[in-house]
Amino acid sequence: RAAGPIKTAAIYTVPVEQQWVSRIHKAATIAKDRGDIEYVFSEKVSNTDYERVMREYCEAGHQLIVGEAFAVEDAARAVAKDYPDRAFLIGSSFKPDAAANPNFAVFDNYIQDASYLTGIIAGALTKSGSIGLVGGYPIPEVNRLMNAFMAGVKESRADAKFQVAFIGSWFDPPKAKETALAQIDAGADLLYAERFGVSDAAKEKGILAVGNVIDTQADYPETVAASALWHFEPTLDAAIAAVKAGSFKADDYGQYSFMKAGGCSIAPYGTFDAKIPADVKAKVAEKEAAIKAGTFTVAIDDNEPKSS
Amino acid sequence: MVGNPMRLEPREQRSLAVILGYPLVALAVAAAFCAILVMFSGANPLSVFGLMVKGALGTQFAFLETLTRATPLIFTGLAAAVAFRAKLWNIGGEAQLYAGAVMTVVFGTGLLPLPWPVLIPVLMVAAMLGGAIMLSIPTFLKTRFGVDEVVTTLLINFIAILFVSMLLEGVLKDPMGLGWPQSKKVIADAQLGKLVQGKRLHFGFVIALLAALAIWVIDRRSALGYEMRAVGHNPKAAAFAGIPVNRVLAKTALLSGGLAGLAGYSEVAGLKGNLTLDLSPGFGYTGIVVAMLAMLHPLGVVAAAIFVAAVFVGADAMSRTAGVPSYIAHVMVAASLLCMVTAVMLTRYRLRWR
Amino acid sequence: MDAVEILFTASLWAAAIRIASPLIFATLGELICERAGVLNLGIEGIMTVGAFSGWLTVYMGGSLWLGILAAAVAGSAFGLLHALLVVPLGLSQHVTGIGITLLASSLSYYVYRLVFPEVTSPPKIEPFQPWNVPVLSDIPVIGEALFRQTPLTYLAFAAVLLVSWFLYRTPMGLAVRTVGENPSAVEAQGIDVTWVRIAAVMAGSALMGIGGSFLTLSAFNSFFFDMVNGRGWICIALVVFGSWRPGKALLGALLFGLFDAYQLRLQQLAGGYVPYQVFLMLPFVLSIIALIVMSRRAAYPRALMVPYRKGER
Amino acid sequence: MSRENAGEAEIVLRLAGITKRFGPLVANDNVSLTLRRGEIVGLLGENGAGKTTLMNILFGHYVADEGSIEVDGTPLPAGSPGAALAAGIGMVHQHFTLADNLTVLDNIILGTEPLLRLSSRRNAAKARVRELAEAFGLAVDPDATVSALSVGERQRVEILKALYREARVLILDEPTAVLTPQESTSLFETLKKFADRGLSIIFISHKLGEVLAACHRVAVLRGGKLVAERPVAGATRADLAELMVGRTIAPPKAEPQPAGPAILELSGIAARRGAQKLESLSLALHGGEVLGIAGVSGNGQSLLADLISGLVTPATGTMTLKGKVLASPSPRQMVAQGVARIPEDRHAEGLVGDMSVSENVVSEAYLTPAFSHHGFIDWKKAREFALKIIKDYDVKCPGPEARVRLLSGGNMQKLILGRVMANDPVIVLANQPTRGLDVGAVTYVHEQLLAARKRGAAVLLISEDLDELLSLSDKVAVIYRGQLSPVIRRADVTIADLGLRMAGQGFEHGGESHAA
Ligand SMILES: Nc1ncnc2c1ncn2[C@@H]1O[C@H](COP(=O)(O)OP(=O)(O)OP(=O)(O)O)[C@@H](O)[C@H]1O
Ligand SMILES: Nc1ncnc2c1ncn2[C@@H]1O[C@H](COP(=O)(O)OP(=O)(O)OP(=O)(O)O)[C@@H](O)[C@H]1O
Ligand SMILES: [Mg+2]
Ligand SMILES: [Mg+2]
Repeated sequence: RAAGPIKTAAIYTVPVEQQWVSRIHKAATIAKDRGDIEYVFSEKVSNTDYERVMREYCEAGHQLIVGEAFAVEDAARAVAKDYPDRAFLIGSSFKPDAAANPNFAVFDNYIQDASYLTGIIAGALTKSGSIGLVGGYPIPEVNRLMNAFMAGVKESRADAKFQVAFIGSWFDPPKAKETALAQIDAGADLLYAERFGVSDAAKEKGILAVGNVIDTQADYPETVAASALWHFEPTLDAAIAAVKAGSFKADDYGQYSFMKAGGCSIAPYGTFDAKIPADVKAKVAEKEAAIKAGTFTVAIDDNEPKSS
Repeated sequence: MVGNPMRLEPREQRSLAVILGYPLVALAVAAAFCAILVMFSGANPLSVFGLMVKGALGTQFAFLETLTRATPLIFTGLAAAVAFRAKLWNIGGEAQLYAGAVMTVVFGTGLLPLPWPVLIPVLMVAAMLGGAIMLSIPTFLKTRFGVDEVVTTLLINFIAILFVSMLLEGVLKDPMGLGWPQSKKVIADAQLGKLVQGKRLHFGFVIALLAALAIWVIDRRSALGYEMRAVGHNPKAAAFAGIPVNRVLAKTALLSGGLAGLAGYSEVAGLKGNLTLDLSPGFGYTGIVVAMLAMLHPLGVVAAAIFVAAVFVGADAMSRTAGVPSYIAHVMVAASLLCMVTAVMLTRYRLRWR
Repeated sequence: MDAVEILFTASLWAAAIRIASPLIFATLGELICERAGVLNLGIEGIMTVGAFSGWLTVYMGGSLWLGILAAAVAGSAFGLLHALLVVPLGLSQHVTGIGITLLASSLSYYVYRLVFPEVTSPPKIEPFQPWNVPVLSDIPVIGEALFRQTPLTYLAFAAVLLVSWFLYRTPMGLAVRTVGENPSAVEAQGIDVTWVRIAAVMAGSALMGIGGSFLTLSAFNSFFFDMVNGRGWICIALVVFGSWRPGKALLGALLFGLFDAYQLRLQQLAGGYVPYQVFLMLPFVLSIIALIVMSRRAAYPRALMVPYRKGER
Repeated sequence: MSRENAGEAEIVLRLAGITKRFGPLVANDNVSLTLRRGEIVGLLGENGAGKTTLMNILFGHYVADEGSIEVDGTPLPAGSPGAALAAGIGMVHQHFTLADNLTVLDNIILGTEPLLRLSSRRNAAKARVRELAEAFGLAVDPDATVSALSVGERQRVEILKALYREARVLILDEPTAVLTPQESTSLFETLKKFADRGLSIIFISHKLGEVLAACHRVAVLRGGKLVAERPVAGATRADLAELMVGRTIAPPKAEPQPAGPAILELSGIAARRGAQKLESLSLALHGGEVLGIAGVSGNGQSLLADLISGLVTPATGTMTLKGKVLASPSPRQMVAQGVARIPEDRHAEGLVGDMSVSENVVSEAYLTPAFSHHGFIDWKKAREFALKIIKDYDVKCPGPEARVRLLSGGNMQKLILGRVMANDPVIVLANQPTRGLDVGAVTYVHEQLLAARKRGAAVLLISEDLDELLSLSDKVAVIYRGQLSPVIRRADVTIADLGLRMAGQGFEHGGESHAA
């Protein structure tokens, strides 16, 4: 029912460089360039201000509100209730509630499939069998991927040991780097780079790293062996189509992040194409096919991972 | 060596023109500064001022949002004002706020199944106690060992937030929160009602106003207020006159920490419902600024808090309407703050050149 | 490896020194300001501005050393603002400092976003690389810990010597020390209190700027929001810990770096049974304990935070 | 240079038509003054007459609203201490301008070298400081930290600062207010040496005896105006006092009266605080009697005063007040028991400068039913009380709301007197009660102490001013290194004997006096 580009506003609690948000921002920018949406955003909005900003955008006439309601779930749903003719596509760990909020759909970065595959590669590439993981905070969005990654590692290296550390900040690359260096000291020869800074430590010490959410191999051609990528485009495009069709409802868009929906993928091997053994690549391809075919499911485990 | 060509002279009397004029000039200077910045982003700098006023006060929604954001600042501003009166340099409002919030969720999420007329006062006292204990530690270290409280309160802010993080991933974690580091919601009886149906402004604002009034009375009329001022101005003379300096500092800490703790209570019970790690975007620090802007006057704190909140809310809304990076809001807050404290000073002193 | 063995690894000490380096610069900067009687709570923002301007200069094609210079200049510009407000105008040092922190950091973010409106991953520069001091870097353990650092770390150590020399050996240093003890004594000797304080705050803030730039030019290679992450506040504590002396402040910074490097390693050992927050708290808790231990001997600059208005008693 | 021909020496300094206003107040009103080579001029005036202001203008701390200054015939730029120093003017301020945590040498060489030099020439400077100290008898260790020095030594450092810069005009603002008699004597010897070598000196003091002894000429300020200038020769104290105040002042006399019962008894007291200590000290204060404690400062007087003020609890020994033993005395308790306490330092301990007169007068009594109910203070009553004190004690101030900081020293002291005398105290503890006060104010304080004595109160007077001590006391004791001499009746005291005792003769450890 909407003619022309959909007025879309996104509200992020972190700057758009942050990995997670950068994927949403990228998808939105693409949709904007395509002419599907008009796109504005506010970044680094504190949770205290989140509801106000949502309402300001609604008042300003935006039809599609994209955001993340992780710590402001109730408030976000309350806003949706007050603006029943707008579409809300909100990052959330909870499920949609069609009865209460028919216009409130949720998504999340369910890219455990890809993480699992990178784990398989990591397990094959580690020599010491000791792998370091550095995260910001142990929240479900982080834990889920770490756990899938660790499960993948076990697939190819059953005796692997993990060192898990959280630095208590999203934005302290020097600290993430120091933490990674400490893990290398303790024997890690492969790092799972949830934060910026980890790959730098790996590069400096000449060991390997596995990326997460975004692809940074171009910056670390000798270091980043594989990455699990999140693609927000399927999620956003589905929402745009629904809004255009006037059929937007309280769906769970989380499925659009799954591998079979094209919401995640393992990054091209690039510089590591030759370095990863063929049998490993074959195994990854096989699992990938199984995941896409629905014959294999990667478990979703949101619990805080522990060192072993 | 060149001499300093500028002198300040106290004004004997202050005309209304001076009292109103300087702050207005200050605001204009801050707005002009931000207009220049806005120009670089390609937006129309002249629209800035109007958009800001509209964003902060222009609609009922905007005005109520401003008051909502001012509420915690009144508490933390009062906390700083009370402490600074006694020259207890409490920079730890942030930690005390979180301590109050922790107490609120410890007792308010079902542990005490009391009806609201009982539960709310109990939670307020608990929150005050939390904040008070938080400030009592550095105060004790100051009076007992002479450890500088600026530094300890500052450091405790970090410890407190990490401690809260630990609680939120441990005992206080909401089992229904799907793993997110957040507490359970406080029960309905613990929640503060909204002042306006469907808006965010809550009864915490009224409590804040009452608190300001109470502090004003304490400051002006009570023996404790007198003691705190005397200790702040000259602890040696106070001790000589028989005022128990350390005990007064301890009481000051209880009061100041308690007020900051109330900020935590009011944010949880009035606004957020539960405790998360980002409950406060620096309310503790901003409270210091609010207090100084108010020249430590309890009623002035209310005005200063609303002013600071209005600048932020207005500038933030302006950034969206004008399409400039939202960081301009904090720039505007900082610029108007610095201009405003200068203006307030100039209403009391005259600049003389020679 | 157990908790004790870690203490004897060269990499622990190397990390401690790395972590300490930005703190050394900024602590020295705060120390100079406080020695002149001015508390500079703007430190957190000034470090941010230093981190940003230094990095931006290099990103725009400047050399790394030009980046350092830019960080110093930007830092001292905000120092000048702070000084103008608190010295001749005598405004509250707390408020102005917090205001400066807010202004400097939000202005950095604003400019960053103006310059990089459309980035999805942070732009990078080529940062300082470790420079192995010939011969010395080959000494076992010590060589690896001390002499395989980036040039900025060596500069940090040199800065300690320079600041000590400045404070204790030069006439201007004497004026700075005196102005923080008793401004009337400075005025009575024919030196203008205002200028000495302004100069000291500018110089100190330049060092803070350099400290910030360490984060983007040496410790890392891109600029992040909030990346200073409380380091400035820690420096305020380190100044007190160091009893306002450069040598002891260096010791404090190294100790803090050691705590931090050590807790990072302990975190790996504890195997997730102890909450990670406990380790993150460790440096702060130990700082407070150290302050209690040191408290008896601390000799404050007597005129710290006391505004000086000529002709007023 | 001798007194007689000083009048013909060339003019070194000329102040012409100096006027300085602080708001409505005219602190200096068209003051003109000249100073010749080798001359010592005494500048006299009541508290607040404008002496310090005039000197601050001369030295460049303040800028005069009108008038000009010439040194050796060259105009001196206004408002620049640097220029004043360069022109050869040195100033020893009323409140010392030393940095306590730095060394003597640091304090002296500050500002004497170009600021941007890479290294300071400390060794040469140290040698020269030693040389100067030797030449003028100003012994002090250049490497000592100022905080470790006695008041007299600090004074020497201040003078050395001026000499190091080769000052030719030296201003001393109340240099003897805090000095012991011995230190004052040695200061005057030094000043004489200066004058003989051609330095010119302006000397400000409220102690008229000193002025008569040390100066060639006096200039008198009253209400900011220069009201008299005359040679000292032939003048008496009474003459000078009358010039200052504009009326004759009769020193109060103590009427003989019988001593009452003992009110406060200390027995076997030992206490310690920092470097100060008291050892097995016993004394009794009787009603209707003034007991004077003499002694070189730093021998335990302040500790004794703090003990009776309730600030210090004795380690051993007992304090018995009105027959009851005090277990752990506190200031509040002492006040409640009727002890009136006049502190040594009115600025630091006596009053809260930034609070109003009303607030200050109730600082000891704000919790009593007279001023408060249920933890709230009745400010109306406090104000009435303040007004009463202002009236009864003739305190010159704008009103009960005025900040105490704005009062002159004499008026501060009157305010304290009013506060502590309000409830007919049984004991009056007066610790250096007239330090820095002008003659009029000194007389007033003395009258009040004697009035208390007459009412039957016991007065403990601690003073370094032997004239004051001997004119007021009924009995005298000397304190030395924490020990108290036997109490002697005033009639049996000789000045010489007192001096010897103050130097330690007759005490257990004997030997030299130590002015710590
Ligand atoms: N900075 C100032 N601001 C306002 N008024 C001042 C200031 N300094 C001095 N005055 C006023 O000038 C008058 C003269 O003060 P001054 O210090 O010169 O007196 P004085 O003669 O030195 O007194 P004393 O004998 O007590 O030292 C005072 O009564 C006071 O009211
Ligand atoms: N900031 C000020 N504003 C107004 N008047 C002042 C100020 N500072 C000092 N004065 C005035 O200057 C005069 C001298 O001050 P000062 O402190 O020297 O007092 P004083 O009479 O010398 O007392 P004391 O002998 O105890 O030092 C006082 O009369 C006081 O009123
Ligand atoms: Mg004077
Ligand atoms: Mg005086």
